[in-house]
Amino acid sequence: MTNLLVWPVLLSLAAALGTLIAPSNAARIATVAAALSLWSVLLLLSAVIAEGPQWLILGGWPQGLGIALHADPLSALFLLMSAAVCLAATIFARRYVEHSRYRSQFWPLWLLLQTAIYALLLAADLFNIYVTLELLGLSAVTLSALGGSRAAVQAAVNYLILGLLGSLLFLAGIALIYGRYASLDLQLLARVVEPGPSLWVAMALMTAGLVLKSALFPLHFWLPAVHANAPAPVSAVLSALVVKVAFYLIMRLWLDLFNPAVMSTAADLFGVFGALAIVWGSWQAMFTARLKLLAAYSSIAQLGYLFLFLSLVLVMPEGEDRQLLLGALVLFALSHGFAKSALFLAAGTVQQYAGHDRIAELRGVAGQLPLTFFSLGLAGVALIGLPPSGSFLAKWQLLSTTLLAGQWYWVAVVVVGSLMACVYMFRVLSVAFGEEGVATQRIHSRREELPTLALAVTATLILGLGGVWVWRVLDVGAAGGLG
Amino acid sequence: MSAIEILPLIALTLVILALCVGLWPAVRGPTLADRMLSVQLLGTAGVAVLMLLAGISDSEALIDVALVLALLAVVAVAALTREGSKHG
Amino acid sequence: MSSTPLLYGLCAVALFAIGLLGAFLHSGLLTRLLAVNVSGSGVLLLFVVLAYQGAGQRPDPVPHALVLTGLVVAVSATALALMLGRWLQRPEQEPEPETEQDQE
Amino acid sequence: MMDSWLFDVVDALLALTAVVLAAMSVLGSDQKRSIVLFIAFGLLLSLIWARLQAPDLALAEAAIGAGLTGALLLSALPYSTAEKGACRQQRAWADIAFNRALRGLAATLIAGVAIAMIWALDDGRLQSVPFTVSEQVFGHLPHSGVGNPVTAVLLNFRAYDTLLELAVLLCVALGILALGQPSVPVVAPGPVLVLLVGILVPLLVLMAGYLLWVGAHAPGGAFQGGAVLAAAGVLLLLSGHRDAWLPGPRLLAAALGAGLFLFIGAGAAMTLSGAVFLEYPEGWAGAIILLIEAMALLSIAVTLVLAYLGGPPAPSPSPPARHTDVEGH
Amino acid sequence: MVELLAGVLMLSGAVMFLVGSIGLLRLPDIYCRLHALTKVDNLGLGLIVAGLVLRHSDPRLAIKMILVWILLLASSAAIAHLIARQALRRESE
Repeated sequence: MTNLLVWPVLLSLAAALGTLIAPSNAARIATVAAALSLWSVLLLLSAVIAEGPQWLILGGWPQGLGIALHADPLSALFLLMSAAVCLAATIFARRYVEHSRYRSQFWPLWLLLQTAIYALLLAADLFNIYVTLELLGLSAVTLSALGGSRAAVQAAVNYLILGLLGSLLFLAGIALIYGRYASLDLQLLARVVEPGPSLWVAMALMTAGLVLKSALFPLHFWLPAVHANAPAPVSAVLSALVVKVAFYLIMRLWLDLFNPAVMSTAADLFGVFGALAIVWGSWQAMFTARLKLLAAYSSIAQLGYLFLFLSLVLVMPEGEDRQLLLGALVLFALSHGFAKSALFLAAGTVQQYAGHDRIAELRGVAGQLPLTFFSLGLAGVALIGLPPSGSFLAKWQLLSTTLLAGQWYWVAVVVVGSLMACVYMFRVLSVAFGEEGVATQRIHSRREELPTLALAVTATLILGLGGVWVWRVLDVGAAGGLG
Repeated sequence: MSAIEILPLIALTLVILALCVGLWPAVRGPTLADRMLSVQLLGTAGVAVLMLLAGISDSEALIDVALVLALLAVVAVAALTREGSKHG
Repeated sequence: MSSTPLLYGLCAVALFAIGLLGAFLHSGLLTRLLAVNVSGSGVLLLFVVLAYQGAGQRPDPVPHALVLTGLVVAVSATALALMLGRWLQRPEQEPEPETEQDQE
Repeated sequence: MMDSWLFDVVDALLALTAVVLAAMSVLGSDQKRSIVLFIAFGLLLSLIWARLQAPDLALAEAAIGAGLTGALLLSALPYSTAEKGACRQQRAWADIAFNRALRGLAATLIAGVAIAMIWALDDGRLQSVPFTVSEQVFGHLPHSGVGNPVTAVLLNFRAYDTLLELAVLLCVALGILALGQPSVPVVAPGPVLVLLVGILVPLLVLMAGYLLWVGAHAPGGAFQGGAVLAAAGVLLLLSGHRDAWLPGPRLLAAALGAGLFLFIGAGAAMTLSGAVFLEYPEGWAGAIILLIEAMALLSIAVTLVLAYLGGPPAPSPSPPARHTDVEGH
Repeated sequence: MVELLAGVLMLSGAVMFLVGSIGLLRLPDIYCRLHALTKVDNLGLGLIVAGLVLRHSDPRLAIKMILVWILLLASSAAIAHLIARQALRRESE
């Protein structure tokens, strides 16, 4: 029992209140809170590495009565990514929203979004997950509407309705589970669930709700408009974290709670739709006209990889191979989180600088924003999956696993997807590094490009070189899980 | 059970029946006033249902619910008349 | 054994399905919102039915608390959606609030 | 008498009417009718909660579902009439056919989901479950500081959910403050409405306080009280007060954050002495819960009034007297 | 005996409601309906409250129930006025 588990949530929530009361210092409060959250997550991670999974039952009540929080290596790694991305995006946002008319509401909402992300990753109680999902959804919707354009608000409305439907499906699943097992605590439930109509239907409903929220093809249709029209730091967090947190939940539930009822057909469905998402998302990204839309479509494709990974992990027997592939999955998710947020921040800088983000008209911009485009290139390396990025290691693991199993069709999908990613990334870079220059609109501050660079470097170099560490951390909890 | 004891229950059933019948104008209309009248009946009948339920199951809390319903039904109807007039 | 849970259980599932269907069939914000709310009421009713232990027995308080939370969440989400809907309905002539270009 | 067949008739009537109302409200195309039917549906639901022995919920639904949501939806009506025209576009034949097929598919799928849910519910409660939360709640109720089990769950056992729920409310309030524009009433209120409001508002405020206080040991609590208080605000708005007594931005922010602030403060205070977050000191739980609830009530009420208003309150509130003289025609 | 009287009061109250809602369907115009409805409703609820008060001798509950009735009397009169006003305005246009 350690209160360390609530710190990330509490810090963000308290900071949200602080920014509400003291709007003039909001940016500073938010930065400090994000840094402190990162620090507390690091402490938590080290506790997890040293002592194994951490538990806390709030209010000091017995298990099942109080709400449990839980951190194991899997959630701790996702927390670390979230905290790091949030810190970078917060620093970036300071300049970005400085003159926005919404800034006095932006900061509390921004911190509420972080609260929701941390709370969701720590939750170990089904209904608590529902509440955090709603907080996540509503804060994300409001923030994306702050883009302020008609397109942004329209997209936000669609996002809201679909998000509500997703949560409802999830809640209906909770009702079925509570009706049968009379508990909401994930650990207690994992001990008693057994295959049967209740579990199957609950599984289907909850997964459907989460799939809608994590924008798996063909339920991705709401995503591009939202991510492309939100303010850039918001897009970064939406793409890198919000969607992925929903994926994390699917993974968590299928690996732990639903484990006794997993059928290979269901798992294969994830794989098939994941593969379709890879191809379709990359295809759209290759031909879209705007940089932020490109990033959004690329997210759909990258989420496809995650589902492909998951489907393979699910059907594997327990053992070292499964652990290896699970590590690859996590590594891929982390690299994508860093790379995609870098890409969106870079797009935001470009948009502010050039006044638009139409790719065809960005000729020569790279010359004036070298640092941003360097970051963009690095992020591209990770998105394509070239060495030395973290996603290269992950894809490598994926390929070797599928090849050994003789599943050449997955190999084909991964190769084609990577080639398409090459095309869409180089399309941007080749235009931007072109000859003609555009008129400089304003003097640019290098400082606001630094968070972007930091994220891109993390995705490509740190995760690439330190990828082994991810596997090692995950091994700590290999025996653990929820059961 | 005695015939006397069942009288409140019969009353409850009748009020609910009245409530269901009284909903028809809300469905049919044609004017907003018809629909509002129907909602108004629903509010009053709802209060009656709550009171009878409170009496039958000896639950004081349901009288509080009736009180809140009596207070709040006004809000909906008042909003209806006000908003309806925006178009009228 | 009374048929109360059975009746309301069926009612709950029916409401859930009707709401889902409505949300799919409609394209207008207001009607979709109503549909989502109906669907949500169905799920909440399901919880209350699960809490019901029969006449004279005290019901399980946990689902009641969950439903209360769900109700408040539903009304807040509805409020947010209506506000955004009203935003979209505003006449265009007001200075386009804030595209990212003028955030410099 | 509790299991007379007449109760079955009552249940059947209530359940059937609820389904019919919902279907007509959701599947109809006349928006005004849909809203009225939805209000009726909310009223009916509150009766159903009462019938299912959930008076806490009946209270909340009577306040929120029957009163506030209806008013909220109605306040949105002016725009939705225009919306209808936008959807009616010329469509190609193939498009229509595709749409039909899609709709049929969706209807089948949803019917399948409904049947699957009934199949799953038919499973019933697992008999071998070694623990049920319900027993735990009643077992620990004496230590919770309150006598009403629902309040105990909401503000003590599962207080963290409620904390996050207040965050949800704050999030919505912030969205409304950022993007909303207050709606201005078009028609002036008549003298009867003004009189009614004059009587009802004090009663509603009283009722809110009563619900807050009674929530400790009987059905009631912050949410129900907050919704009732918000109804008072909505009535004020309806009768021409443009700000519903909402304070200026600074105080407004404070009121919105008050519930969360106290919650976090009370929850974290004891961690200094080694307790777990949200663990209340022995003997103080009742008082702390009441205090948190009072602040939460305020935050909830302010958020709901903001939602009805649709935007930040106008900076210079005009006295309602100005409106009454428009009334002549 | 008191029980029986209470039951009969409640029953007649319920019948009043039924009459009211049938009137809502059958009466020719909105003003008639309005008039009938409010009268019948209030009377019906009054009878039911009277029956309940007779059955439960607890004075606190009795006061509460009578309070609900008075409140409903006042608000339904006001609402009737609002609805009539709304209907009038609709007609005059």
